[in-house]
Amino acid sequence: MIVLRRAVILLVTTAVASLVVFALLAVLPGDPAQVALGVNATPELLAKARHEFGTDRPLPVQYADWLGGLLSGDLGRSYVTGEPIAPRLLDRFEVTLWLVGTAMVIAALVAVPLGAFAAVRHRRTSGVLVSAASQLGAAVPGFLAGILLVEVFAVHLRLLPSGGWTPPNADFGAFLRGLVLPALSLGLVQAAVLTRYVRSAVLDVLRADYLRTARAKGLGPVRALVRHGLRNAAVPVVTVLGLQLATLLVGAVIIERVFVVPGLGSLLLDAVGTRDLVVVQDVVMLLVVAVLLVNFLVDVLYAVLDPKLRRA
Amino acid sequence: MRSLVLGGALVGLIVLAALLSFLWTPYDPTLVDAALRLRGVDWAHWLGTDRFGRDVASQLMVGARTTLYVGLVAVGVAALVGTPLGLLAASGPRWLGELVARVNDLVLAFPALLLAIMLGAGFGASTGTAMIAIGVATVPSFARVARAAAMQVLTTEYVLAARSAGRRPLAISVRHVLPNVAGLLIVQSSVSFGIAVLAEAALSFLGLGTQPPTPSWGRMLQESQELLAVQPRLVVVPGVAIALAVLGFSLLGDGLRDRLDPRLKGVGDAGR
Amino acid sequence: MLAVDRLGVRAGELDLVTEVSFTVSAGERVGLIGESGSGKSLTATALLGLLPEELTASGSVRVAGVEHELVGAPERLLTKLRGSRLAMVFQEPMTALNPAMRVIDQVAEAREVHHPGRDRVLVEADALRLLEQVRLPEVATLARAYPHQLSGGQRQRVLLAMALANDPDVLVCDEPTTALDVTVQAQLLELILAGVAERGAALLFITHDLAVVATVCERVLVMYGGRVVEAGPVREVLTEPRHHYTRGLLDASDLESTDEHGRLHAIPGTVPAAGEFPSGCVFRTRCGRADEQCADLPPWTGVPDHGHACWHPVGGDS
Amino acid sequence: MIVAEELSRSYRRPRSTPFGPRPQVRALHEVSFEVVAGQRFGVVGESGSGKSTLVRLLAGLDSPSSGAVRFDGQLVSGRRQRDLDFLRSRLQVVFQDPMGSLDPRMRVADIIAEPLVAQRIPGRAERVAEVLAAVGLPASAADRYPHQFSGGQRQRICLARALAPRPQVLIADEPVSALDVSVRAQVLNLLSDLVDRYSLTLVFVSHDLSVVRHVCDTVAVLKSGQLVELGAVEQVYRRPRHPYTRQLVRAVPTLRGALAGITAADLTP
Amino acid sequence: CSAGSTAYSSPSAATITIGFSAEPANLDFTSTDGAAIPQALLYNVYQGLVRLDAQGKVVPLLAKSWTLSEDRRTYDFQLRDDATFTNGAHFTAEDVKFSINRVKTAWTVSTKASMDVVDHVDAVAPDHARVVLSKPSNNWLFAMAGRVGAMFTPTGTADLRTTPIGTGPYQLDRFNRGDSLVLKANPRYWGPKPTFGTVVLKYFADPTALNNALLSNGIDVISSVQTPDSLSRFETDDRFTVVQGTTTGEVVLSFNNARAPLSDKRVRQALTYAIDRRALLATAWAGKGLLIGSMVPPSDPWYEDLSNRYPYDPDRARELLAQAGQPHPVLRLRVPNLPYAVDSAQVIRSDLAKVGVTANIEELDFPAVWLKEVFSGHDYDMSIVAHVEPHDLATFGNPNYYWGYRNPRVGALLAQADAGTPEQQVSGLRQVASTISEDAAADWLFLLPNLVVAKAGITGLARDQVSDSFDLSNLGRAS
Ligand SMILES: Nc1ncnc2c1ncn2[C@@H]1O[C@H](COP(=O)(O)OP(=O)(O)OP(=O)(O)O)[C@@H](O)[C@H]1O
Ligand SMILES: Nc1ncnc2c1ncn2[C@@H]1O[C@H](COP(=O)(O)OP(=O)(O)OP(=O)(O)O)[C@@H](O)[C@H]1O
Ligand SMILES: [Mg+2]
Ligand SMILES: [Mg+2]
Repeated sequence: MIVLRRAVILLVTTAVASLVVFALLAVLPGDPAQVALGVNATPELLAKARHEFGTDRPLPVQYADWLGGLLSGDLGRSYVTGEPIAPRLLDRFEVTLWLVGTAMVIAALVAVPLGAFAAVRHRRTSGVLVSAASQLGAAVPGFLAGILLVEVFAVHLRLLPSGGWTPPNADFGAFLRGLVLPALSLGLVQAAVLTRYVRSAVLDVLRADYLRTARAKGLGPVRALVRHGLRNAAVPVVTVLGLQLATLLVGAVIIERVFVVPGLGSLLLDAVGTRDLVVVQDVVMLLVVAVLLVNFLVDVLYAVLDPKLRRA
Repeated sequence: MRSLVLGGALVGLIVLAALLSFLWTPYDPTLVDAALRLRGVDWAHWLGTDRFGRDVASQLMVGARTTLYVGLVAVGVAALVGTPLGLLAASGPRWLGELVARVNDLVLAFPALLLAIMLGAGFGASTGTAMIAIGVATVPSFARVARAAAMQVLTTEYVLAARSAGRRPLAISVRHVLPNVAGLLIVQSSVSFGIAVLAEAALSFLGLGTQPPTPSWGRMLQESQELLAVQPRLVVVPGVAIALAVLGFSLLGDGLRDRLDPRLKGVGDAGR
Repeated sequence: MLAVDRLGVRAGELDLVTEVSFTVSAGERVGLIGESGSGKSLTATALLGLLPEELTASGSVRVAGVEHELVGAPERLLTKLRGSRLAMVFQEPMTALNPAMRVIDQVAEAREVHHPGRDRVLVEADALRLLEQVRLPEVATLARAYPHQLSGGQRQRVLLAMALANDPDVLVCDEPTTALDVTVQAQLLELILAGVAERGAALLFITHDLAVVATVCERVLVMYGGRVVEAGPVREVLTEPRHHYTRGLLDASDLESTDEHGRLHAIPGTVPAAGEFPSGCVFRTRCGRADEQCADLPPWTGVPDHGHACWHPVGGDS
Repeated sequence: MIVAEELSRSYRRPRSTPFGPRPQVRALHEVSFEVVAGQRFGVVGESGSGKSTLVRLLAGLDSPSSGAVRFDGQLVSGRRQRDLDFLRSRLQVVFQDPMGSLDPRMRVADIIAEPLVAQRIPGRAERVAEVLAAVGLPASAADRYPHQFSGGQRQRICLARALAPRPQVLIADEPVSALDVSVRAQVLNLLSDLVDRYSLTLVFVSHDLSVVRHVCDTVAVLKSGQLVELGAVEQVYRRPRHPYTRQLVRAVPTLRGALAGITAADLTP
Repeated sequence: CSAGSTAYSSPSAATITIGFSAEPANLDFTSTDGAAIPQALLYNVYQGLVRLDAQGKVVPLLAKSWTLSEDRRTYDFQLRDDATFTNGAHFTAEDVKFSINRVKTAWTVSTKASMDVVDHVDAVAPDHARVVLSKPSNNWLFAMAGRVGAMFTPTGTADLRTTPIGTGPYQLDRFNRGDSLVLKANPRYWGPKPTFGTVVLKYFADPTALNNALLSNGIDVISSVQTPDSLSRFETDDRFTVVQGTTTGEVVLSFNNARAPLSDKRVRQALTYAIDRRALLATAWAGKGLLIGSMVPPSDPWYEDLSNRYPYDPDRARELLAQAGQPHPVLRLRVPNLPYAVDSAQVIRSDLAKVGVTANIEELDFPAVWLKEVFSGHDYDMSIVAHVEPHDLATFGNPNYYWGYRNPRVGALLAQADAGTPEQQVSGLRQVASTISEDAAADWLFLLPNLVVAKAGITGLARDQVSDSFDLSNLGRAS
């Protein structure tokens, strides 16, 4: 029932989102035909192009056409390339997923131990230093981190490429090398943010009665924290992770640009620039669905982590 | 406490710089002078000049204005829209709560950046469009925090007591719920403020924010990005300013949270 | 079995518990009573070395058969002793159990910690047996439940099962029944008593309910303002209290005796906040009998386990 | 004065299985009784037996699933909040948790004045001073915040607030359960005094039969939402008829009993 | 997955990677505007009958030679007989006929207009094509050297957006959208084999990323440095060679001649006096580039240095404004959101402020909004755009063009120049250039420089960029 309800909510939200997206794009000034044809496009040519694109039809028809396509799995054709959008969208999405996924893994790998450390040592200098560093790290704009990383590791040390993307199946080594810097720029800033949440979650857990119970059983402080604390601390942390993941899916644009990564964000930016409206609509829908899915996953994870939320 | 002081000092410094810039800046921050371009740090130009020969220190001061302005308006609007929405969702009928939650989901899922791009493409990128995009994106976090906190307050016995005293729902919202969620909302504001500063910088970096010649820290970064190797100062100065502003707001938020935590407050002056 | 000498707990400059001394021998049941804020829980947690990190303990706590002094003992030693020789049941059944772990696993863990490497099946069987011992109803299903699926009384039983898991020599119960209904409380008290009797354990039972302490314990310590103000056999202390605080508590808890206006006897005033107790006799600000002499710290009269600290004891000087 | 007619209230719990029905909890089931003016009516029962639910229904803070509540012949149940003004001024409630029922961000004076403000009763300042004095709090208390008081003092503030609009009926939901024995005595004394002085009708809810016995003249015993016994308090206490009541009476440890040799085993059935 | 590339795979001797800033939207320049497609494909994949040489002169390509009739209307082209399309089709006069006619029928971009003058095409013999114009036109032959002159085969136009089929030295290997375009040598190519078997054209939306790619060894050549301030990094590093030349890109401060107050010549002149173009060039383009003063780059034979027609003279500017009765005009400077335009706009705003003119900068989303508002809608006072197309001087003869410039004399001169002999063309266009300069029809801020940076040892890079193409065929590596 809950799954069903969720699915219905997901569907309705997506439908509303599609309408919102379409409406917003409809009022976006700029004519795709004119952009495609460029300067000195004659009225006849423009009309021809509009007809070809289908942008001369009434908006409801266009919307119905697009939505109908979506429902039958047809994402339409790009105005600019004339090609079907779906394969390209998936390619770009894959790139973004790699990037964001790696960044989140980096963030979690850095933040969980550091945050726990800062919480356990919150009265000692080392703990205070870690939390101060995380405060500072969270304040650095991601793109600045990206620019600096490129300057150091690519331009000066020439250890890693300054940008570009190689698909993993083409050359895995090159893929990894290309992934390091953008994933780090995204991941480190997120790690700093996450560290603060992990710290406060672990601090809460450290004060919890059940941790004292665990200690009273004869568990050492570290063992008690690991066996009883972390799982409970995970609930608020998962919320933040979910939010971060959602934000990054959408927000990796700048990093994609700094590192010339052909992800979803740069596709979106280009498509808006060229008024490739169907592509824009599809990208946004994909993002909306992805974000809603992430939320859904977070809910599922909650239930896994917190038996109180498991209603079975 | 320490974070309150440190955060307050940082934010205060920025506010001061912004206020002072209305009255005085070392130079006109928009005055282009080819003869002065890319001057290093000296007595005349404390932070040197940029590609256009404009005084960096003056730009920094006026840029603080933009930063604060965007933050204030975006967060202010988000708080003004999000808070009543959250309160309504908490105290109103169930379907309303559900609706607000779903709309929240939607706004969260809708790329704020896209909104900025579209607004920029549609109405011309400006501080205003950046502000709206950031503000809209910030509404859900306020609505959510307000709703969760209000739901908690509404289950307390003092709300029950107020009802039995004869208070109407609206009066309860205003007299009991709002004051008791205000602390959290203030913290939320300061956190959002930091996020807004970063967002404005990012949008300006993409050319979707503040328009020239108005200085903005993000724009300063963007305009001098290519000079990182040649004149790192031009990147470092606005970069550090942004980081300090965000840090300041987040410290202030932490400090306020501690300050407004009744548990911490209670210990100090209990029993008198 | 347990010997506590001049135990103190400080928060920075503030004395929260001062010079608490008592002993509990094997099989003995000692109660610790006092109003809220008198320092009972701090004393108990200090025994196990589980004070929050901002507090520091001083003085001496010794357990029979352990060379080392427990106050300031290395964490490793304490870890070894906790759960095996010293066990504790906490007040709040709602929060004292890990919400994300099945009940049986939490009980099993208590055994596993001190019997590492035992067969998982055996450990679970032990845990089930323990849960049966504390008479958890429908053990077969409830053992696999999560804490939130249990009632308060059931949770408290689980906590007791965990505390009894390794047949501790010393069991400390910090208000284990305060949050429970009277009927459930009665059952739980019986279980605790049965548990310690079976194991010959020393019991330190903390409560603010005089009736409960009278039901459970043989000896009692009365605490106020972080100090033990009176100690002795239950019957004696609760029938012929020497300290005016004990007297006040007794009168106030008796709902059947009233004064001439049909009013209950109440101790005037309220318990001061930590650090605001007066110097000298801690009770003198609320004591009808207080005079200038009470500004000096009253000496302990009697033996450590039986005596009082009052300049003007009830029923004249001893 | 107050009449409960076959009061029932059930709550819906969230579903436990994905497609199953939403289970209903019968918090109160067909409870009927009458409280006459001047009576001290006690309600006892274990945790979850429906005591607080009953209080909310009597005070018109919640609507019954079925049945009715009448106050002085007027229907309380099923009315809209704004039509309950007649009740608000004449019936007041004191809640269990003395901290939780005080808004931490309001000054004591504002807290006490709240019913006066809500019901537009004039002469606030004087009335606040009056009731503060009546519950034995200094006038200076008015400017302070709840967290600056001890538990017993907070319960006095709650009492002051309840008394402010000069009610005829006072409902107290476990007013001393959260307090120490010593403070409990103070508050119970005060409550008795006030009931006498203002000739209040008292509905007193508690899980502790001995407290009810001390305060009330009539007692109703609730178990799992049902009224299992109703009668004069002494009679119920001494000769409980329902097995549950018997169990309840028996399980209460008493000092006298303990000293007389009653052990823990004797308390349990 | 196909979004990806060979980027950064170890550069082999037979491969060269060149960084560009603008990515083609697709590969069909017959239906999609923009410089990126011909830049990649013209002369490399597609070839025309003629081409522009390094000096901008029209020289033979698929045509071995040609003759022009007395009345300057009939061109007879002798075609190569050894050229083949990459789909195997042989290049013949039929293809010439097909291609030129196709411009009229199938092309949708504006440049197709340059074929309007063609009356008809005859395939006289497989190696002989005749083109008859409806009136004499010098511009036509010039246009034939550009994208409209590209030769297609009827069997090779099925999917121009993804599958270009031409006769050039290279053919498409892969197009990794968002990343790169990979060309490989055409095995059937009629001409000399290019040095590099594979050319990767890699696209960087961000100019700094483009620089970094070369600095970090990710690419071999930067086709055009967009951040001239960073050029010093390459100039001082002997790992790199820097080529500096000219382009056909005039950065123009356009005036809306059709609307007050800029319809007043004095106001336009005043603005032109008020702007310190030397300083502007120094600020906006690090001093690289050339001050030109009119719409003609030095690679055109009719080039004259007119940059001193309106020297920087703020006093004169104020005077003129006063004379025009517009001492403090407020103008909308609506510029595309492109770095050069925004940078220049800031300098101009500052310069104009000094003479009492308020210029309010508005950044418009480029191309969509700029095209709609400024270019088509003529809703602006001033704008800044680089006009990169060759021979775009002619736009001043079009009164409907967005400058709103109407001068019948200019129209007449342009027509005569088109129809006349080469000498007449040169003198006619010189007059046009000086007339519009005199009229201050716009303010020609500067000519974009051609700034190419390559790894040391890479040869064959054109100094001046004279055509739409980035010619890959001459690239080599010094051994
Ligand atoms: N971590 C701490 N820091 C400072 N003061 C503390 C701390 N913990 C407890 N106290 C103070 O020490 C005093 C004794 O606390 P304790 O918890 O031992 O009381 P208690 O007798 O157990 O009361 P209760 O019956 O309410 O549990 C109280 O006044 C309390 O405020
Ligand atoms: N809002 C609610 N939603 C669902 N169930 C509820 C709600 N309020 C009370 N209940 C359930 O109704 C039953 C009676 O609750 P009520 O609070 O009236 O009991 P009580 O006798 O006051 O208990 P306590 O002594 O713990 O306060 C309990 O099982 C409780 O879980
Ligand atoms: Mg305690
Ligand atoms: Mg209740």
